[in-house]
Amino acid sequence: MINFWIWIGVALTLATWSYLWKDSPAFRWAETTYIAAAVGHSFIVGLYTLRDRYYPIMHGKPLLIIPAILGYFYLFILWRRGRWVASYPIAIGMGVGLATQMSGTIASDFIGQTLGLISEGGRIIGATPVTAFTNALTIVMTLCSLSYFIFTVKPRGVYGIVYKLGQYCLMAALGAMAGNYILGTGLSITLATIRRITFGLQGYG
Amino acid sequence: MKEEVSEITWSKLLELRPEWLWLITLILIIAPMIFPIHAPFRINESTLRVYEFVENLPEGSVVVSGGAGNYAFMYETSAAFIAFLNQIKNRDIKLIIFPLHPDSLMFEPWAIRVAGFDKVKEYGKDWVILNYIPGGSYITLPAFMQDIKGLCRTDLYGTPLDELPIFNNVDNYEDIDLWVDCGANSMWSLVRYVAPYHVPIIGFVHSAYYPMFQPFKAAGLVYEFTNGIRGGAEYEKLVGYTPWNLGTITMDAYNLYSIYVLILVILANIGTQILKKGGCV
Amino acid sequence: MFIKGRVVDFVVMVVLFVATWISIYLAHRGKTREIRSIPSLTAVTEGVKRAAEMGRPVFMSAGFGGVGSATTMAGFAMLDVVASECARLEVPLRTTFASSETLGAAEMIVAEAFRREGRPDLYQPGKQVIYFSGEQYAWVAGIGGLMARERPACAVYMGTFFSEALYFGECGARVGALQIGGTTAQLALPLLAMTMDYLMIGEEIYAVAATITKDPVQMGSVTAQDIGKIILYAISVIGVILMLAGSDIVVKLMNT
Amino acid sequence: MSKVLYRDIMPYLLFIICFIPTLFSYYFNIPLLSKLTYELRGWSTLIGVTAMFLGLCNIIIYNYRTIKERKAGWQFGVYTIVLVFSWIIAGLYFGGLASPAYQQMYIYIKAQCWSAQIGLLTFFFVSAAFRTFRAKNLQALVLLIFAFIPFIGLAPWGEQIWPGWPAFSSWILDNVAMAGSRAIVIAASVGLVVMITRIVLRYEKGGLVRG
Repeated sequence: MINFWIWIGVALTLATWSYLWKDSPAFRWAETTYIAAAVGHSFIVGLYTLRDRYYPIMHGKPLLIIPAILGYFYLFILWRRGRWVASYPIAIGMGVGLATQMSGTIASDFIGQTLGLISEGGRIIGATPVTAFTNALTIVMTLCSLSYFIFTVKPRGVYGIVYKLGQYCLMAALGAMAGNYILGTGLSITLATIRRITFGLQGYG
Repeated sequence: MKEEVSEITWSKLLELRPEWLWLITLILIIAPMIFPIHAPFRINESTLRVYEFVENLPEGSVVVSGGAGNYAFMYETSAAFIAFLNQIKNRDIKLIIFPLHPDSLMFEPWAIRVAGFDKVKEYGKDWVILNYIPGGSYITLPAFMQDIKGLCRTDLYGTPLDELPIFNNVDNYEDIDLWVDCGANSMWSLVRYVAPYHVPIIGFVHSAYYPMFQPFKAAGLVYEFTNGIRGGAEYEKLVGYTPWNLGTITMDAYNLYSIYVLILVILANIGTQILKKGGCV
Repeated sequence: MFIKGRVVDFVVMVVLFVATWISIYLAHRGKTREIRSIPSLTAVTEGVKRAAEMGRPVFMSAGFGGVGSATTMAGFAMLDVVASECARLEVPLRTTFASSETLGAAEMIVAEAFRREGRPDLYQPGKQVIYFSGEQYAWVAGIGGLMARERPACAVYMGTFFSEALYFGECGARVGALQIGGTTAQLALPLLAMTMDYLMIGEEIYAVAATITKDPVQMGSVTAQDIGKIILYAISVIGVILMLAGSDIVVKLMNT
Repeated sequence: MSKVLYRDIMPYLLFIICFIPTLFSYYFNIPLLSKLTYELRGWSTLIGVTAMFLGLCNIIIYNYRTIKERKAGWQFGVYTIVLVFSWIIAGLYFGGLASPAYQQMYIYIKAQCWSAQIGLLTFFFVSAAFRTFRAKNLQALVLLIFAFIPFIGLAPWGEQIWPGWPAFSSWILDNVAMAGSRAIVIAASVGLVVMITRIVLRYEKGGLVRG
């Protein structure tokens, strides 16, 4: 029995990788299988979650009936004249989500990162030459990069030089992140995919 | 004339269809599986600390494997996790699996099978898998730390926890000696809701998250992390052979793959410079 | 009344809010500053025109984020622009979203854009906006197949992306699409930098509509963004100088 | 008039009613507000989960249209619809996520597809590196040089040719890359706040359109 499943896995893997040669019915089979499986799985998880979420309606929290109904308003999108009804659930999702994101972003990104930048200034005087240089470099590079994002000032004169430097700093940062990423996740997963098949064929897993 | 020919060759090379590059890549990936090179690599300080911590756990300790969010099937971290299972499998260490995401219900039993853990250990006595409890980790984790039986009531297969011998001496955070997390995105909630109870945490995390999580270690909230698949390979080397052995294979492939990419980029740059001189680009 | 440590947060929020309001108000009265050109932004309209000439569809994605994410909102603003252009030039539009919530909002945006351009007949639910499940890589696989089969002439990516940015970039490059990408996600930016023809880095995606539409609201809010950054610049420089002088008053102040 | 009320004003008011308490409960210590926010979070989660029905409808409509218009590969439309429903029925029949049969299905179909798909990234990296890392101008040269420092630092042979390479690459990541990404993050946070303000002031629609 276990081998039957393994062979399905082998077929799906080969079909997916056939995309590298060209788009073929085999890839389309793997693609639609994956999409259907993902939709089915998330639907099952969703059903179980809904069961747990609907439970309090009958047990002490009758107000939850409002979002329970509002959720189904999404389906009005499919009806041309009643499409506007769907903006009610969207409004709730947007309101809660955007407010959470706004307060969180100000705290962590605006205040937190600025504080990080400033506190690096405290590690220059009295530190070892290497640390002092590192921190000074980081501060200068951050400020230069930041100037790239000012839109309403024409890059001329001294500001023009800072702006140009900022571009190079951003390129260096993006390059370093890309280089760090190339040897990251992808390769180990490709290997694991093959490994799991060979492993399964040996009778494990 | 000769220069023109070389320019044509170079421009052909630069326009090479990616399919050929991908074919060579596939060969380079499969080759080390068949002919393992076992290229040398050094063992990082953090992996060594993880290994020694687990090695020094007293007999009869209780380990909780909690976390493993929806990234659980990212195999980058599972090499280290399986090596960890191999390390504890021949010792009297109890394992409680507490999934924080529905997908880890699929991952953890699989990892247990691959490590051969279930063949050595007895279910219910030495290890147990609990059910996934919806509601978000900000509710379930504090409840779990306070009262395990009160939160979970049954295991994954519906057996009441009181009937399982493993829970005779395990009630709350005081009985947990180590918390391991295979995955990445659950670390934020672990730091917030598990670390305050002074339970040591070890994380098998992605290399992308490894630098991001260093502040947690510095603050003493987490004991140690392993760094992605590289950490997995180092762990495997420390534990010895594991049946899965993904990390070691990956290190070989890393060598070939990185040299290959380096050669490609050097070729591409030589070509670009030659064509630039010829005025083609 | 204030939660400890969140006073400055609140002040920052209020300052940015008021700055935005005032600059939009001033922009309505004609008081705007000129915006430096961002080449990637004009490329969008060029791309749609190119698709119309080649008779191939336009692909647009606003990423993996949910409906409560501002990056997705920036993507929606872009979707509005792209959908109107497509409706005007009768170019087929394909757009996909990874969450069913954003899918709903996207359907509404596309429907309204088509209605506004006088082509409500071209819009049908499930035709322009396609759902390939909420799982990240199933969605990506669907897009990979869609790209290979429909061969879009122009592909626009704006919103939250992760490692799939590379996947899209390579699929698009293979079918010869003009690719324009922008995101604020740190994970996806280097990958977009590797594969896109035009790249919008971070904040540029919030200024996108300004240079395309030139309407006072957008121009005013770009001014407000700059005011915010100049304040921040000033705080940082003063803070660092004071730090060098041995005083951490700015850090203490910001922690209140 | 009533049309405008129901279609434009009411959704906007609902948005504000959800937005203001959630935002203010972060800054102010008012028990009523935090209780309200807690409830609203639960509401929005519930609505988000319920939206899956729309996703299901959309995927059926899309495939139904493919079948009806007999587009190329319409057979796959039939296959998708059948597989979605049989997956759901099988999952419920087997008894949900915990059942071993369902776990088999999950691991050998869904997880296998997942890892095969994400494995394609390995290949795409090669072609993207080949295409992009060409020093056409000074900016591309900077990108190239800085990409290869961490790249070699991560490869196991990097530390064999120079033992200091891993430390050097992590220095680059911790400082150069961090400086750039910090600038991106700070600037983006300003843009984000302005964007949300625009939606709150109703200068921008976001998702709140009439359709």
